[in-house]
Amino acid sequence: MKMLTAIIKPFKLDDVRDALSEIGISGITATEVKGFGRQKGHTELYRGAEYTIDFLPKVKLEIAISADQVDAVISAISSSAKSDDEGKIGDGKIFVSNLEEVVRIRTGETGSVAL
Amino acid sequence: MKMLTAIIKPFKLDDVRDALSEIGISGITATEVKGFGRQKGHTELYRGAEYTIDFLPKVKLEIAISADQVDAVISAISSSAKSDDEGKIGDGKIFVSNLEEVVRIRTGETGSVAL
Amino acid sequence: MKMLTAIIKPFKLDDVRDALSEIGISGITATEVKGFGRQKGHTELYRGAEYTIDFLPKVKLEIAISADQVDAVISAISSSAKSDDEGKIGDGKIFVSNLEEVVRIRTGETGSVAL
Amino acid sequence: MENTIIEMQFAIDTFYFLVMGALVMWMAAGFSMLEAGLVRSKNTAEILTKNVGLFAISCTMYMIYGYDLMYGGGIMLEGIEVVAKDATYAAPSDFFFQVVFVATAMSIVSGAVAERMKLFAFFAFAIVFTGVIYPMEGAWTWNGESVFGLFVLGDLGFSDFAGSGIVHMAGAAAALAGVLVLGARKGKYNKDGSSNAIPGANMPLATLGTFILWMGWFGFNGGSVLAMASKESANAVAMVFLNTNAAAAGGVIAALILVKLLWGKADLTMVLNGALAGLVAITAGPDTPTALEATLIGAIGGVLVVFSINILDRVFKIDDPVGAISVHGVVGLWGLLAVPLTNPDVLFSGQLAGAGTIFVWVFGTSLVLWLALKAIIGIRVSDQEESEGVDIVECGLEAYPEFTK
Amino acid sequence: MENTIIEMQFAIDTFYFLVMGALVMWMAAGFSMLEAGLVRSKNTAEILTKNVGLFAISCTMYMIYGYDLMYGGGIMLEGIEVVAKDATYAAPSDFFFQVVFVATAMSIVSGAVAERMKLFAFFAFAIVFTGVIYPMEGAWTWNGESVFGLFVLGDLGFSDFAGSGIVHMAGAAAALAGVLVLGARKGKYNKDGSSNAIPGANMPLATLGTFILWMGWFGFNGGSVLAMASKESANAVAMVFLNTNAAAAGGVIAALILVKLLWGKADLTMVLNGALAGLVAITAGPDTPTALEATLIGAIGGVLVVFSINILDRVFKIDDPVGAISVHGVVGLWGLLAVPLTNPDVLFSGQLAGAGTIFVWVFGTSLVLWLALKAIIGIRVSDQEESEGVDIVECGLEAYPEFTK
Amino acid sequence: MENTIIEMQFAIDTFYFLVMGALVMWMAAGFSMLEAGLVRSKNTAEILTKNVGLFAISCTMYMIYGYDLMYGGGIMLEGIEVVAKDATYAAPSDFFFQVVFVATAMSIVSGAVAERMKLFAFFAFAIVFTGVIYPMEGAWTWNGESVFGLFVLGDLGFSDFAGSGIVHMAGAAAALAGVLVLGARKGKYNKDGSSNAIPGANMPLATLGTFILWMGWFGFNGGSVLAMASKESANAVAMVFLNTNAAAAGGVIAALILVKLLWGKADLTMVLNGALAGLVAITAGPDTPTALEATLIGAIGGVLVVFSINILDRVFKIDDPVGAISVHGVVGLWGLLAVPLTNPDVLFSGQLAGAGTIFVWVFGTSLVLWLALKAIIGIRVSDQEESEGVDIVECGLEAYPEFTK
Ligand SMILES: Nc1ncnc2c1ncn2[C@@H]1O[C@H](COP(=O)(O)OP(=O)(O)O)[C@@H](O)[C@H]1O
Ligand SMILES: Nc1ncnc2c1ncn2[C@@H]1O[C@H](COP(=O)(O)OP(=O)(O)O)[C@@H](O)[C@H]1O
Ligand SMILES: Nc1ncnc2c1ncn2[C@@H]1O[C@H](COP(=O)(O)OP(=O)(O)O)[C@@H](O)[C@H]1O
Repeated sequence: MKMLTAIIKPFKLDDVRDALSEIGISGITATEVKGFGRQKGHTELYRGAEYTIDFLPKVKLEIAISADQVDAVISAISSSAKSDDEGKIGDGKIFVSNLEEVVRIRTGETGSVAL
Repeated sequence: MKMLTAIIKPFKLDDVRDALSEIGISGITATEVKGFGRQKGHTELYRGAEYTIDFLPKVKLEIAISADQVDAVISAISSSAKSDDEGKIGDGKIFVSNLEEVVRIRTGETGSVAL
Repeated sequence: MKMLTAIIKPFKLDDVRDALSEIGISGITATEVKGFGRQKGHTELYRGAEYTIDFLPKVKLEIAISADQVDAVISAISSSAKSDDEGKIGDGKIFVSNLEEVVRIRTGETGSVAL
Repeated sequence: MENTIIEMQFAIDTFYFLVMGALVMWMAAGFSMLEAGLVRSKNTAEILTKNVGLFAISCTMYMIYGYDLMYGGGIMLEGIEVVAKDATYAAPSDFFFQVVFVATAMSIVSGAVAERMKLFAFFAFAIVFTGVIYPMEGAWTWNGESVFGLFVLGDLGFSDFAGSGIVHMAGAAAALAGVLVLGARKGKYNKDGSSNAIPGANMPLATLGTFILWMGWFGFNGGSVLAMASKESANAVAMVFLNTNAAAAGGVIAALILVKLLWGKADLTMVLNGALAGLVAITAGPDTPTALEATLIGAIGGVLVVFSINILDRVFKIDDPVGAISVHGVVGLWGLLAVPLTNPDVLFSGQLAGAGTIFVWVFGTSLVLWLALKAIIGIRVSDQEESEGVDIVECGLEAYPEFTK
Repeated sequence: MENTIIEMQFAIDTFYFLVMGALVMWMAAGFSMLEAGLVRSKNTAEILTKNVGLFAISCTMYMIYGYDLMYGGGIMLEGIEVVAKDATYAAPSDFFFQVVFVATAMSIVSGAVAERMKLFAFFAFAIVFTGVIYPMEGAWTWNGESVFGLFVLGDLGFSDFAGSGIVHMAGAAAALAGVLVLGARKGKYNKDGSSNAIPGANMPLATLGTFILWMGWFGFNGGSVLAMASKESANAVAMVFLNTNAAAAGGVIAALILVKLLWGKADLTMVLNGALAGLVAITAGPDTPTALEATLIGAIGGVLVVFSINILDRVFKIDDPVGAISVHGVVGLWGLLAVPLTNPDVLFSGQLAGAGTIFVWVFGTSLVLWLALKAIIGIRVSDQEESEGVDIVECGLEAYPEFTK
Repeated sequence: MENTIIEMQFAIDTFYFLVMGALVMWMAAGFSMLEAGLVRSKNTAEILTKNVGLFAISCTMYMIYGYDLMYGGGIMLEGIEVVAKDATYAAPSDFFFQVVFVATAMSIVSGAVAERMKLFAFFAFAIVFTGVIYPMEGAWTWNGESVFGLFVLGDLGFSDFAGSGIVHMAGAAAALAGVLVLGARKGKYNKDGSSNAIPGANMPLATLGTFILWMGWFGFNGGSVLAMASKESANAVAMVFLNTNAAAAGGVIAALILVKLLWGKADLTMVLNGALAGLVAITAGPDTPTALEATLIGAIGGVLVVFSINILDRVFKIDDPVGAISVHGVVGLWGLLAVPLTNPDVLFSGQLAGAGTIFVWVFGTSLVLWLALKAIIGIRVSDQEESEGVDIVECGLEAYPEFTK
């Protein structure tokens, strides 16, 4: 099993969720995060003092899947999370790591069936 | 070492923390997250328009432990995070992944001793 | 590639970000979390009732890097996140785990070049 | 010309009554904000709805029936002119001023039963409380009617200037009955009987609510002089304003010092309760004390409220999320008992008789009503609804939908 | 001595006018809080800036030009004494009272165009609206001037006591024109035409705003009696206070029952709109109904607003984030039409003529103005700015910078 | 009958005084909300506690000693009737009106020292400031006493109608002394001397606070006419209301345009400061300007405040989290100096003498007092407490305990 972690723009959340639902993904955990990256932060003002906001609002999605779903999920996220056809800086990243075990608390089931 | 990530219902946090304390776990990092899963979201109203909330409030716990603690921790979480004896949909999941190294910032200690 | 997860004190965020920038790290995802650990929580009052806050505010940083950067990043975080020269309890931890793949959503690039 | 003068007196008194009434109406916002600040965010939308709704219900029920029951004038105010025919103010201004008092009494209840009661059960209670329970005891006190033909409170030396007992303790008595029938919030008490703190979500709102109440109280007490257009009444109103403010200040300072001594910290929630306690304490007699006496009466209120909240919470296991029973009930009683200290026309025995009458009537009828509601429609949400917060089940929306919970 | 009496009448009326004006000014805070509560947090700082700015612009433009256009008295109030020379109150108090009405009308617009309009385009609109568009129709109605020499509304049996039409429906007409030119918010409507709910971020603020407006409305309607210092006027003001409150209560109760029946939940946002609808409904004639009639007029307003918001949103696809067009426009019209029911001096035909005149004038000129602004400077932020929230692009800061979004 | 008339004048003036005083009391809520919005959430509960506490302390200290020092009448108001024996209003109403001014002056200090001062050190300062420092300069100015037997300010052509100098600049002078002794917040200035922005947590609260202050200011300035019951005074009060509002509007517009020109964005925090600056600027002489002049006086205040905040922050490294020293001090001085422009009875030299006297006295005594407090009990929390927020160490609770920080 794999754990995919995707960082996306907040207003893309609904689109990505729909895209994932379509390919049959039924579990997602979302977190509000702040991202620092190539996307330049914007300048804010406060009582006449300008300052730069480096950490921009992002949403992090964690999705546990079986290994054979990885490609499908990556492509679903990639296409639905892009700001436009070319993509914009800051559209985000997907991280893939190994997941050794899953347990469904309610039933005690483990492994893929618990996803 | 292993990293356990548990998604639980928010009002179970105190129970789970107590259960973990009892088996000697002394470090937890908790995050407020929103979960999408089998548990059906509820309908909300806003100025007469109904809409469905898919993402429900959950708490994510990250717990770094040594490999031999995994079973004990899983069973402590499982029993304390259940809504009732049979468990209810949405009670959550536990994910286990491998943890290669830990560093305690204060001392520079690494490995199990740093947990 | 590796994923480093650092738990630090919130008011150290700017220092750590600066230290990371200096060694050329250009991507960080930050989350506001609550930490439970050796650092004793404080007592709060509410309408005359005292109670203990166990979960203290922390910031979690997730930093995806190539394997050869691990030592440099750990030492940059370690030195910048310490409360003072000796360090204080609660200064935090760094967790290292393996990262199998990265995708940049905008371009579809994968691997180190996508970091 | 004499007529013009009389008309002007009439105009001044009416104007004064309306301004004071508008200030008391403003207290509805104060209770809303105070309570919305002291509950958890998952129960905030519901308590806001409850406060807006109870105000509307109070105004309507008192218009339909309550005012007639208390002062006469006919159902739906059809004969309202009769009530105030010799008054120095316009009849509608009297109703306007009186009606906001009913809503105040009702607001006291809403905080105590917060976070677990069914919204419409509460509204059902409000209909009866504002239409009958409050007007009955109001008739015995402010309208001087005999209590079921048994005795007349005024004759016993009872006096409650602006309602420490008639409004505040009455509200607290209804709240106490409700809390006893309803039980504590889930998670409030541990198996060993110890009590958990359940912090409110938003201290700026609670503070704003307190300031609104403080301001509105000038209308509450100041308007209760019932006249302005003479030197005597102007002096009285001015003294009432001064003393109302002084008592609130005394309550704050006493609570502040006490919590600092007891716990080493300036617990804001107790300081706010101190201000309200000072205000409740002076309400029964804001006209007779000197400024210093008013400060002390308020300060004793501030001390009482700190102990009362703790004792009710820990010893009696009465779960009152906002401390309403202590602030309005315990301190309301203190307010009544303090009157004879500065007002020689009032008797301790009379105050005790009045307090007893009000409490027995309001607590008794409320208890019956709560029990009836419990039997018929149920007054408490389910355990799961309580865990998830009453906002979603009762109002279908969240107070802060964007914030993570 | 007679002179002293006249001076005192003058003092009473002036004092009354100023207090009522201060209450209406307070409504600016009410609109700000209401709107700040009903938008998403990323658009909150901008709507606050907009509300503070529009109030300042209204006061300044009406001082420079609008008051003269509506009532005479000269540009920059240089001859203001002339206007009120026979009045029983100080001339500046009349201006002070009138100016806060202009700001109210303008506040109605700001909510409807929230979350997507350019801030300075809005301010440009405000300059013309408060300097010309509103004063023109104000002159035809409250100042009795003929409409372009064609007819005099008063002669047709038109009456709008405190401005259900002149202020509220006028604001809504300008808002409607703005929304039509501006279009819906991104993400409001799906491709299939269905509508999405976009919940506001902060219900306690919205509730506070509603209570502030409720309180301020006593000044709005109560002050519109324009006199206090006689028995007759004191009685009138008192009745207006009573009825204003009763109508708001009626609106709350009707909306509460209706949403409970329709959706099984007490949707707080609709309950708040019910209160405002009750207030708007009674504004055209708060002096003639009985308390019961006022409650019913308000209740019908409360019912109307629930349906109107849904129909505008879903059927007509008019995206009005705070429901201003329904609350102030649809219910404003109802308020006008309800007057003849209790006031025999007013004709339905006159009300329709007045409503038509106001609507055609305000909607027409506003439409032209919005279109002109769109052509010249643009009125809508870019898509990306809208996604990120207008706070950052327009104000350069965030309303809650510490909270995660 | 003549007696009745005199009584009615007395009633009108008293009523007016009380209403104005209630509005000024309301400013305490305004300062609380403004400051609570402009600090970080971890310091919010403390600033709320500070504001409630300082209000209570001001009321109590001024009652015990301050009023006597300023106007006579005896300790604890025991001879208060004497002070107002020839007045046209009730003696307690005079105290009530005066006391809320003291609290206003003290509120100004609390914002400037926010986020780092020990709560009880602040309260200790408040006791002396409200009991002695303010009453002394108040006696020299509004009570016409000679300054240590040296000169009488009134004789020099000094005039400060409602307290641009006596209240606002005095508060700012005490604040400045406090900030100098206390130092900047941790993290405010970098090693290279550059300054960091530290955004406040809650813009809706800050905006609400500004609107509350705006409303309360009608009482502040309007009440300072000190009489209402004649044509002349009614006209004066009306003009004061009009000009107070106009100046605030001018301050908003000037700040809005200026920040848009300077930074291209409508920085809400500066717009709010513009409103307050307009209000402070007009306070020294709201009775003599025309509406246009008042707008301009306010507008210049709005411009001054934008520059002043920047210069104090970046050039002088004075860390004032809410901008109180600029808003109340710099603009307060401007307000004093603007009086001779429209009031021929007032001399520039007199205004300078008055400003100098107030500043030297208040700044000097405050500096000594802050230094003494620093030496005796310490005035600053520890570094770690500051990092974690003063709420937990001082109040033991959090303002928004549920939100992630
Ligand atoms: N190396 C990294 N480690 C962790 N998170 C990263 C890393 N690089 C980027 N991110 C996250 O991804 C987001 C988008 O990255 P950014 O570099 O701005 O643009 P792009 O997605 O186009 O590469 C960042 O805001 C951050 O949250
Ligand atoms: N595949 C998954 N990946 C990530 N998180 C998941 C996944 N499945 C479930 N979750 C998380 O676990 C929570 C509970 O899951 P759910 O399917 O609702 O019920 P159950 O725990 O009974 O299986 C979800 O709200 C979500 O946060
Ligand atoms: N085993 C663990 N698993 C997950 N998070 C941990 C663990 N131990 C500590 N933490 C996190 O690190 C933070 C600091 O740890 P703590 O034990 O308080 O002090 P120290 O960093 O000095 O060891 C905690 O607040 C918690 O967020």
